[in-house]
Amino acid sequence: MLTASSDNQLRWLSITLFGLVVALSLLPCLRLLSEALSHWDRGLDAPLLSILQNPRTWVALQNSLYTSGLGTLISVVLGSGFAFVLTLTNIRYRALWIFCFMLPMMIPPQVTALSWLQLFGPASPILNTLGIAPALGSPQPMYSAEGIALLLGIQHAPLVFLALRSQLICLPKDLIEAAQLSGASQWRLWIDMIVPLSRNAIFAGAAIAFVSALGNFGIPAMLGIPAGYSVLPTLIYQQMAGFGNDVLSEVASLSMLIAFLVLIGMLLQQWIQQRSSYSLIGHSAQPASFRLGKWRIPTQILLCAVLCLILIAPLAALMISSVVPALGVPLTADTFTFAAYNEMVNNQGSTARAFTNSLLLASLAALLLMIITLPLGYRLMRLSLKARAVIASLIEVPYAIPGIVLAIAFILLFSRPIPIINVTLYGTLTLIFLAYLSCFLSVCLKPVMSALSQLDPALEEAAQIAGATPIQRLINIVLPLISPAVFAGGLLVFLIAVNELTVSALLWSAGNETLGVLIFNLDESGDSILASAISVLVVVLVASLMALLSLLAPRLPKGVIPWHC
Amino acid sequence: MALLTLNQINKSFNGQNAVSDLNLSIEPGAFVALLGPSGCGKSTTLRMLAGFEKVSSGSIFHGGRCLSNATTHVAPENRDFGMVFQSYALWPHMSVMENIAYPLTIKRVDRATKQKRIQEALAIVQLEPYADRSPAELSGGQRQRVALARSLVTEPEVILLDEPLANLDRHLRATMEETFRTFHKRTGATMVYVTHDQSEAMSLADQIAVLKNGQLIQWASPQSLYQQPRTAWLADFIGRGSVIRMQPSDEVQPGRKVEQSLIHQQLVLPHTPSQGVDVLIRPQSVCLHPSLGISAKVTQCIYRGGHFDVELSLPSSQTLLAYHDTPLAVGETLFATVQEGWSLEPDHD
Amino acid sequence: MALLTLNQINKSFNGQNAVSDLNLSIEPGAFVALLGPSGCGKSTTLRMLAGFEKVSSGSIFHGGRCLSNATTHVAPENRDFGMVFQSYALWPHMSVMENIAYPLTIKRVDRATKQKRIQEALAIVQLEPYADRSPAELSGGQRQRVALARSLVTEPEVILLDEPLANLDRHLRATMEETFRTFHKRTGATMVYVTHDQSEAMSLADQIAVLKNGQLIQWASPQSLYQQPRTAWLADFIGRGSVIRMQPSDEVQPGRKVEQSLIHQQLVLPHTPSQGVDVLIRPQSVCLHPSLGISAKVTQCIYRGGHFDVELSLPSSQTLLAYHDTPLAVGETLFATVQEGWSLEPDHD
Amino acid sequence: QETLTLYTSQPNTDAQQTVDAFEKANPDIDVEWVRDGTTKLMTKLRAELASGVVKPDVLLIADSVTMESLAADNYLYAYQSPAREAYADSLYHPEGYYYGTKIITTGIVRHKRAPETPKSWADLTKPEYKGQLVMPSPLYSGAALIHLATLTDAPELGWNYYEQLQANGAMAQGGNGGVLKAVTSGSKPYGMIVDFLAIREAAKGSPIEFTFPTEGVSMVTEPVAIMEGSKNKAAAQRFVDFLLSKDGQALVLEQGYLPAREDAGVPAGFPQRDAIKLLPFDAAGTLKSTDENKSRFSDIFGG
Ligand SMILES: Nc1ncnc2c1ncn2[C@@H]1O[C@H](COP(=O)(O)OP(=O)(O)OP(=O)(O)O)[C@@H](O)[C@H]1O
Ligand SMILES: Nc1ncnc2c1ncn2[C@@H]1O[C@H](COP(=O)(O)OP(=O)(O)OP(=O)(O)O)[C@@H](O)[C@H]1O
Ligand SMILES: [Mg+2]
Ligand SMILES: [Mg+2]
Repeated sequence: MLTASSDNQLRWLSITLFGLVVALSLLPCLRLLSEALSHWDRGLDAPLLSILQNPRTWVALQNSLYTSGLGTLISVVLGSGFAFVLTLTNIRYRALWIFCFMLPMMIPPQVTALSWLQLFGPASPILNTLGIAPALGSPQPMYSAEGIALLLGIQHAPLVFLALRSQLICLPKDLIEAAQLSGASQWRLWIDMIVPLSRNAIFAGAAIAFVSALGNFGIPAMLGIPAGYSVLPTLIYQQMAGFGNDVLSEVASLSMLIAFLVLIGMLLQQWIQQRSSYSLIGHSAQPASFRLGKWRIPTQILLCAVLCLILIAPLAALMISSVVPALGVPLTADTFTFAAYNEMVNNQGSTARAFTNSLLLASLAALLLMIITLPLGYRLMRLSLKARAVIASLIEVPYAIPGIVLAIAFILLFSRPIPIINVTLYGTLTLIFLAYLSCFLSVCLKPVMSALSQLDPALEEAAQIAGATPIQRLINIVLPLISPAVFAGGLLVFLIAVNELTVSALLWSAGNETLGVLIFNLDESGDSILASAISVLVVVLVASLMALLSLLAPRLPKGVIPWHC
Repeated sequence: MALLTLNQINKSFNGQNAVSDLNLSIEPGAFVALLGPSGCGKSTTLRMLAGFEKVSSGSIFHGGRCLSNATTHVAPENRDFGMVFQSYALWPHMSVMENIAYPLTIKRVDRATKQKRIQEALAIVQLEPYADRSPAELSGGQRQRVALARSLVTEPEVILLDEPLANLDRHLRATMEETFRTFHKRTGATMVYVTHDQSEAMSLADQIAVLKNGQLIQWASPQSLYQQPRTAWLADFIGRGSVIRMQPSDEVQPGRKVEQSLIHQQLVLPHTPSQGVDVLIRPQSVCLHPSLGISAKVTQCIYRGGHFDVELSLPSSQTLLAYHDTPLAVGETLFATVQEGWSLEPDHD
Repeated sequence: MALLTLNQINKSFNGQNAVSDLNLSIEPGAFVALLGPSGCGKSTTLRMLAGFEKVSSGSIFHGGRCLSNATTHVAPENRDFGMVFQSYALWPHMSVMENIAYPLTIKRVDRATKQKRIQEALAIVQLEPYADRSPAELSGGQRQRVALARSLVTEPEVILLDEPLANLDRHLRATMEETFRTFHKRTGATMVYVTHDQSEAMSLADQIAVLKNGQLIQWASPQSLYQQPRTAWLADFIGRGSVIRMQPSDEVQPGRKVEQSLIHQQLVLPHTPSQGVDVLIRPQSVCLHPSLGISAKVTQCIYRGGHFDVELSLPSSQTLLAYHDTPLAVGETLFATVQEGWSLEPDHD
Repeated sequence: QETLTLYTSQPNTDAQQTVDAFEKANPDIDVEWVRDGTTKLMTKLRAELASGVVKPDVLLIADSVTMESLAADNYLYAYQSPAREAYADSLYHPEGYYYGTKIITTGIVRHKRAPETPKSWADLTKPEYKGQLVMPSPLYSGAALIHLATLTDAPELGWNYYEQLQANGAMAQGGNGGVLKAVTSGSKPYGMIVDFLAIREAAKGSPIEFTFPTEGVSMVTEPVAIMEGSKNKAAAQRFVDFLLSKDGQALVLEQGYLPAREDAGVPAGFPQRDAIKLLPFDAAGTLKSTDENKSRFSDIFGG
């Protein structure tokens, strides 16, 4: 009797979850695949083949791999550096640092790029005052593959940071102590113990960063087009900008190429990770912590400098450009105006709608994904290594392919009423919501999986022997232990989704605009000042929401709110 | 209350056998110890009983119910057993009290009973003042006691204990042993107790299974294990003593008691038979005397808290272990009588 | 090689004292045991020695070098100590071999020596076949042995061992104890050994510090600890025995040996003084005799692998513990002589 | 109440004004509109068409080449609007598939602090402009592609002109918005850009200046068209008629664009109509040479 019900619970859970994964991840991918494979009858002229024959595809592929690879490296260095310092050391104002490090994700990368171009360009106010500004029109080092990689790296560093942090806060102290006693210097401790012990999380973070970089359009569009440097997402956009009628199949084919890359990359990652997987034993020990000693001040200065570059400078640029009357007008006491804010607030309709829509979509997606990924990750961990690797990689694909292509897949799938239930989702917020779920599932799942893989199985076994059913164990034991990872996943989703542009751009319709779409449309139609004003409002709003979350912290397990320590 | 049987159990990890051809039949309400050296497969056996490891072959029955075999596997949560883990496996996110309360919560025990049971369990392991601490703030032994309390609190039908007292001092250990005894008497639960400590096994269990390299060496009561061990290795593992080599005869054969006179006959001979039967002599059957018995030379004398271990060299150049209350000078010659011996099977491995 | 001194050490966690006013002075090359019940502060003391916990007050010196006091704190990696952790603290991402090799790698020991040392260490703990396993694939005792090998492999000047043998069987334990002894002899390292097991402490250590509730109860050699314990609690903790109450007199005073005649005088009296001095009588000083001594009634007789524990009730209604080789019937009356006793201080707590 | 669905690439505020004005004039019709860049809008539309759904009734998008491609695939409905009399032949499709509603030209913008004042396209190849020019990339922007096709078809410019631009360090940005930012912020002092963006921003006080080059300018006409699959053709026709009407064109003028209707006057900041020389343009031909133009451009500029 008991057996049956608990087995049923399991079966029910598995079937629902895998059904969901299929619906969310596999369906759009399959639809794109069928689109890519269309027109086979045309032989060598078939879209997929003509794409594969085009040398520009391969150049873009190479470029994509280079920029994403380098970008990932930068993200890992930056993100893990911050995670290590902010989680494991006795640095002061830790909460503030963490809080600030989350925010660069909220600033559109184009803004960061532009602010840097201005900061180090001919018109730079700072460099001009110092008299070392480059001549008008002199070449900009940012317009290059490395420039793209740098920006990608910065943009995605918080992904690595959050994925890693949730792991580091349960790093058992005694393992570190044992190494200290062996005489390992601080440096060796990092290299030999902390990095390998948090390797799963670093891999997970690197994987999200890589996949994000691979699918990113905004940064290569900003910095790559002027340099004549194309990557797969910009190539896809090129394809769309034509007037041809094979657009969809070509775009789908290119996306399948990205999907293919991701699958290979993820399988590789899983393979490396599984060959050396281990779980921690015990967990009862205190978490580790280091003293910085005389390095405290220099470290703080370094952090401050980095934050200035990636947060303060772009944010300042954004603020300045939101309070001038027109582009290019220098900010003085005379020119200062709140007109843009006025306009946005008075033009309430779409602004308020966009805010509500985006906040609603982002928080619901984050919440639902947090709820889904826990049992999903838990079930995945129980599959055979191979099955797990394949499923986990498939989940990755929707996030990796550029959002606009995912949106195409959703249009193709949902523009007609859904058979049987006869409901049209197209043109509703629900469809954008579904697309978000599909897109961000992997973002949320990664940290959860890495946390699960390090859990001591005995902790769950102890609950099992107490008679707890899988669901009870999941809620009472597994969830509290990995809640920092779950919440980190949710937070990542929220931060990415609240500004999300490309998916919603194609799926929106009147009344369903999102913040990303609103800002982009304003920007594109030349109303950059209004766009800046909204961007500033978004940053302020999200920051205050995050601050509000701190109020919840005392009721949540330790480590759940990253900036509350 | 039902019989717990293990039939021809095998378990291998990556092709290496951890448990081989194990047969045990544990009476309902029995107190059974699994004893053996480190790495012999005790924990693995226990984990198969609990259901955390599947059997590679063989089957486990509880009464008429098949718990595990090649095709069936009842999940641990459906076996209704209790267990203490060797690594404690305390939930770090719960306080001591919550750790202990969890199994009761799962069983939906009502509030009042729950409170009562928790208090009792805390009292048993003497951790009342620590109820609100988190496991990370406890000493090693305190953690072990929490794990113990957690396993007893629901009073399951079968309790599996994996070295539950390894980190406790002799005193607390005695108290806990007493707790186990009374608990066992009161609830009539079947208890399977893994330990590496023969004296613990001896004083607690009705029946002891001694394992070595995954194989069952002997399955017997404590007294017969001590007095009539099957092999020399077992004799040595279970208690102290010396083994002498004797000429086989009708009376000197594996599995037989050997009389004083026969032993003395052998020991006064100036040489040891190169082949023969091994006979175990426990130090308690060796009496030292200033003038009576076989002459023996003291080769070592070590203080062991309360008595001295005396190693004696005999005319046959065999050695004997004896106990003595006062120190003896190394090199001193005195006389020994051996009251009885036990002939052993040869070891196979 | 230098003296290790702890001066007035205090350590509190969240306001609760784990160690109070501890003074110890450990000779270079000594083998010292910290003994005490669970939660008494042994691990905490060891961790302060290693440098993982700061002292709340007091100071620790190694030779002339101050390791810890209110202002200074030498980091653990600069103390050059070895340690076995109670939780083993094996690095899960390294194989057994790599775990053991790591301290050597850090010390930049050359390749050949390193290989040799690792092989030696593996041999000492009898884990050669397991060199390439990961810690998760080992049994509890095997993990403990890896931790042990790792701490010994660099031959540091001071080795701290936190219950290093708790999960090993008696046999392996004896082997390991022997290993400690030879290692200690060979390297002359100072060894500080935490254990809850008095017989382990007794047989290994030159000096034993007994702790209780964070306080030092006695600091003495094993023999004098057994024979001349300071308090009744300690007497009980260290070994078995009975405590009888005697009328104080010039000869019966805390810290003095009590003669047979005095004890017999007291024990034949029909009543016990309500106030008086507690006198410890170890079971070894009690001899049972069919006709000689104080008449006594057997109230309990338990088999303890090799001998029987006999509890005797005396005319003064006090009880005595004795050992006997053969079982005695409960209720039987016989005679006992007590060879000597030791008067104890009253316990304060 | 009828509903009409409009897909448009007009800027947000303009789209809103257009819809408001139409609804005011036709209270019985409710307009639902979707705005996005032409590229995304077309992608969306293509995806919808591929799954057999026709969402919009009316399209109002930047260029006629796109319309031409839709017409070729039979997605457009031919409607002979009575208002076409007032328009030049080149501004609408002879069979009535689409009608241009305004004229958006691409010219030259300069930062006011820039040392030179370019008068013609040819000026931009001079050494003084080395590394100083920014332009939208035809690989990513439909309007820029038309601009490319127009200039390369002009006998005095041709492909040779683009090669010279490349040699002179001209930089291609993603779109017109990017060009505007680059020039206003001073990171590149000169740019190729659509007229209204620059003229409007300059009117707000931005330190920039727009020039119609002497050789002539390329143009897009922001045509309006009715979808073949539209379920509400009557309302759609009323929408087209409204845009082409005097009132509709007055609104265009008010928004700061050059209306397509010749009798409608010019907005502030623009020179007189006859002072603007339009280069000849063939939508159908451009459609055919699209791929060739793109790959030739990317051979020259990379990407
Ligand atoms: N991190 C901590 N926070 C709070 N209390 C602690 C902490 N660590 C230890 N204690 C407490 O300090 C006391 C001494 O602990 P310690 O670990 O030294 O005991 P121990 O003698 O090693 O015991 P055992 O034999 O059980 O390991 C215990 O009561 C324990 O609960
Ligand atoms: N997960 C595993 N993978 C591979 N081998 C394992 C695994 N678990 C245990 N073993 C091996 O199986 C054998 C038996 O292990 P088990 O844990 O049952 O020993 P044990 O009798 O409990 O020993 P101890 O007293 O040291 O805890 C050991 O040699 C061990 O190395
Ligand atoms: Mg074990
Ligand atoms: Mg301890």
